[in-house]
Amino acid sequence: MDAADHKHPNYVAVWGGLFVLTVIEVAAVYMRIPRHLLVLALLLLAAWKALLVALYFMHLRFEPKRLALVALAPLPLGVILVVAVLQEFAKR
Amino acid sequence: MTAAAAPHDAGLHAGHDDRPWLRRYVFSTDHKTIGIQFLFLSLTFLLLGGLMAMVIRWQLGFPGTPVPGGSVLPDAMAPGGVIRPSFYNALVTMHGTFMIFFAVMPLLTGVFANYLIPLKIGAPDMAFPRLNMWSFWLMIPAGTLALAGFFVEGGSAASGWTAYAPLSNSPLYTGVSAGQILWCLAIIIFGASSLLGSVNYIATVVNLRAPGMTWMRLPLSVWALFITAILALLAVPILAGAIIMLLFDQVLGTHFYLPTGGGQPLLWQHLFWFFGHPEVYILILPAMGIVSDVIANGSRKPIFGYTSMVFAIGGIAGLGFMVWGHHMFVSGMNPTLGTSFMASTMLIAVPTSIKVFNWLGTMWRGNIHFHVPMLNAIGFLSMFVIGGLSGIFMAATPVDMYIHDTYFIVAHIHYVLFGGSLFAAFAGIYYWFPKMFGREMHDGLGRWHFGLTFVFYNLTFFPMHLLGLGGHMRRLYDPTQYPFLAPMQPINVFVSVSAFLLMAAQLPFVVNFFWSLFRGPKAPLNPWRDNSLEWTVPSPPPHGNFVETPTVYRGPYEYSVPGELEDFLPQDRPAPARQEAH
Amino acid sequence: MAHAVQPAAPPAEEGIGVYTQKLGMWVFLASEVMFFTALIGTYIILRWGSAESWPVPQDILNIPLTAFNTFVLICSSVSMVKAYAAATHDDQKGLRLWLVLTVLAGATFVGVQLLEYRHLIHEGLLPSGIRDGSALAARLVDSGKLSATAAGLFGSAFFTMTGFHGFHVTCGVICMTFVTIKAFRGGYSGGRFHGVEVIGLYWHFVDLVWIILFTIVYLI
Amino acid sequence: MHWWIPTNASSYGGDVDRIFYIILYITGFVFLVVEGGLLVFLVRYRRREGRTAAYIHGNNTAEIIWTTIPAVIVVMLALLSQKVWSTVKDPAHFPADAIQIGVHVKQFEWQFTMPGPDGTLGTDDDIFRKNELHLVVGRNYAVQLTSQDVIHSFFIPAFRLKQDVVPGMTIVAWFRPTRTGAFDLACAQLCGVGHYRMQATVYVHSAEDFARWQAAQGTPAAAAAVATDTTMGSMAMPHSGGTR
Repeated sequence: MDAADHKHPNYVAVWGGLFVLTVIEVAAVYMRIPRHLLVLALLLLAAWKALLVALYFMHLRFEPKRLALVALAPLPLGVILVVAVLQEFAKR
Repeated sequence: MTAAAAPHDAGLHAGHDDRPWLRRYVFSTDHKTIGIQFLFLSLTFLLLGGLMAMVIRWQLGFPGTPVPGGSVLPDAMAPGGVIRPSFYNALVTMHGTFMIFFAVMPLLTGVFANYLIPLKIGAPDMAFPRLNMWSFWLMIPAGTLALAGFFVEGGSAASGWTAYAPLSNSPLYTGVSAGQILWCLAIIIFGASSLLGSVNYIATVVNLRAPGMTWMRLPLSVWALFITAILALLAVPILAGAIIMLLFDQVLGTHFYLPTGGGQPLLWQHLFWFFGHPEVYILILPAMGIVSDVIANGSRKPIFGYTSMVFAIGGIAGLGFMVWGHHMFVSGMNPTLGTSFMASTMLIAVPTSIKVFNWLGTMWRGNIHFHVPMLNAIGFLSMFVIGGLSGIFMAATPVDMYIHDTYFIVAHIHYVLFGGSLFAAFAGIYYWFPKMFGREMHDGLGRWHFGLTFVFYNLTFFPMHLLGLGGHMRRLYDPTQYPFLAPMQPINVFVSVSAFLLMAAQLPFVVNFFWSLFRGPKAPLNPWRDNSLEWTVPSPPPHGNFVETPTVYRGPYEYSVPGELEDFLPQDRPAPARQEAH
Repeated sequence: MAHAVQPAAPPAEEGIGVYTQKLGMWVFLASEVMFFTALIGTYIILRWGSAESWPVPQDILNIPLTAFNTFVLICSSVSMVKAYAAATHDDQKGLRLWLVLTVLAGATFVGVQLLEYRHLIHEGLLPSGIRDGSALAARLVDSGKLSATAAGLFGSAFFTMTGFHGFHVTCGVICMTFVTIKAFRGGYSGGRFHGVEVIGLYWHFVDLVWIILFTIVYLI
Repeated sequence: MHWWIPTNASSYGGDVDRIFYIILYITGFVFLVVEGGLLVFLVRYRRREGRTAAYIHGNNTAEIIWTTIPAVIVVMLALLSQKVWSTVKDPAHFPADAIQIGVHVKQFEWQFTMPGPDGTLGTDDDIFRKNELHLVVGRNYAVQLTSQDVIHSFFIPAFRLKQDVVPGMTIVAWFRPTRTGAFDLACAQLCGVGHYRMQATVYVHSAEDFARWQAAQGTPAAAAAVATDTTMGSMAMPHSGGTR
């Protein structure tokens, strides 16, 4: 847990990545892309950005795997909730 | 690593205690003091909730007649002592709210998680003692706000503890406005308290275990409390989110659950039960953990199948997030979804039966000491079996179609929450009272309390199954209104009288508790000859718990080890001359 | 411990391998994920479950302004992580500079969001729906583009989700101000960087939530 | 005085009861085994001087057995339930020849719109009744449940049917009465102050009786007048008990 342990990736590069992805996202909205393709692309881009933040800014990449488990544990539950309830309302 | 990663109070160790009075007894950050504060708080709310139940039972047994002593109630609640329907609905709502959020949950997690986790894993205190203090002190405004509902215009929340929208959305439907808002605020603050507690319990168990206290050497009570904390951590925020939206529907005019504005009433039920079912396990898992400890101790035998007990707790918790729809079989939900929820619900019977059979296996060929905690643990086991089996009726969708929202459900939840959680809580209180207060409780009074409670408890709640099978709806102000229910009124009278006696049967406990608190004989270090670490420190343990961080050599259930002089082998005793048999 | 030669006591388990405050923050964030699941999930469910046609966000919201705000928040994340890097290198000057920038960026985000709210409310979008006779009502409802019901739901969900995110940013700015004050007093000198790292985790999480919210509420 | 499930009066009620009894026998057996075993252990292994408890940590075979048996039983129960469940609730299995009935509920009142002699709902000869539903024995009925305010629940104990009525949704439930007589219909979901008196009566007539009743109804206006008359009967009128 000493200073030697701290890995500092190139934060400015990550920032550049986030910036570019955001620009692509906003630009995509104003382009004529089929709706379902647009939604899929936007979700993927958002997931990519979120992953960049989690892995580099929040250092998940450099933490023990078990800590990543703490972070990931709630996600399947959220998916279960939303998918099940969507099924309910989509039927009507 | 324990000492290195110690909580904020660096250098905290037993023996030196120069905290001023206020920091010591009121705004204390000591997990033991906080645990005891939670004990008094939850027992107070337990009493309040119980009194409400008495009034409810009076109305059901003797509808339309004045409650004895009810003339003190204001006219808005009970003119001339006769309960108004609106007050009845408020009582039903607040009985559930108090019992679940302010009595049983703090009793099991607040008291036992706080008091036991650090002591049992060999830590000086919680990971975040100051947050822990806040966790307790947030409960005071939460409870006060909930209680305040009774004294505002329109009375307290009256849409059930489940607060089904849109009934709970608008004063148009219930006549309650401020009361419902206060209820929402109270539960949101309660959620914050629960969150602080959960973060603490999880971080403490993960990072503050003493050397040698491996995961598979944790007492099952700690395992259960740990997994409960995870459940609360992930489930309570969903409730907070749902209630915030409910609150906004009332005060900001949003339309989340209001069909007139395009909202979805069933959305509330999904969110509520997505929290609500894990909540049920939050209320029962710690009880299972406590009972596991007590049964192994009382039987003087290692717990049967420790590993599968741990996995069963985990399995119940995991399944708990996938079964919420079984509360909504008749809600108008998609029938296909209902089928999947029935399947997942049925599966819960598997880990549950593992636990029950393993407890029986623990007693098998034991040397059973019927001390008072053990009696209560046996009470838990026998009653939980009934509660568990009656659950299968509800899991079967066609049968649920008939018994849903009837007294069968009421019987089931009370078999699980009273027969289960409360008997376990009593077992825990009797078991750890000597450690908490340094004095022993009176044995005879304890036996009377258990015996009377066990008898009247069954006389109160078992007939409710019959009422439910007769079709008796729950939350019904006056059952004699219905031609098909009126013939069953004698059962209602019987249940009510039993309930009053059940309440009276708690008197020995109250007397015992307070008498022992001040006059009980001095408790020895380890009255139950238990292996766990809390019994190696003085009763009550000093601030900082352990003078020297203990080292753990074995699991907590090494009773009757062949070749040992005594029938127990504490976790921190260096290994005996011979190798551990495994 | 004369008996330590016995094999019965293995070395202490290392816990999870991170210090307790960091673990605590991660556990807390797991809970926050569930909280935002409730809100974002509700939005998704109401939108897909809604019988009426849902408003196109661009018709109501100011996308370029919010894109700028997103940029500000991303910048604040970088400055935060820079502050943390400075703290681990015991670079006090850098730490203070980056923390101040982070607080400013956070405050800017909240400020812009408040301006956006003021504008939207002025236009006629309220948590309870679209105000009758407002500019927005004239543009959308009266011209038959949108039913008032769907617009009402949109207002409910929009203000609740972004409002709770804004509340989290505000809490972050307040905490960060305290951290900054402590940094100026030398509270993080000599390799004491835990406080900065832990608040940083919260800050990045709030940024992460915004990335999701921005996509779901403003873009899709 | 009945202390048990009321006698069944619907086509699928018998199936529901059958599953109930199967579960009752299984759980009753398990109950006896577990509680009996517990009692035997408590007596047999009670503390005695000189006895030492066995030093056993578990038994994998035993645990596998008592994991598998409940698993098999519950899977069986789930399969058994599934069939009845889809018969009752799955719209794909609703009988095609069902007579449609409109059920609109609002706080503390059931409003039934029954088709008149032409047999179709939504025509001029519809018969409207409050808190009173008239059916012919042996016919299939589909009730279209709608609510004006909050969630109520359509519960006919004798039919073993319960279905919540949710505002903003039209939920259809079906049943076929198999016995004539008057049956209680109750609201099973807390719906406000008057929840306890939100009751109605279901009259199941023989075909001849029903024809006679229907003929007596005449115009909807006349029906309203008759409704007041019939509801005065002791079956459907709420007692004036409770608070005064």
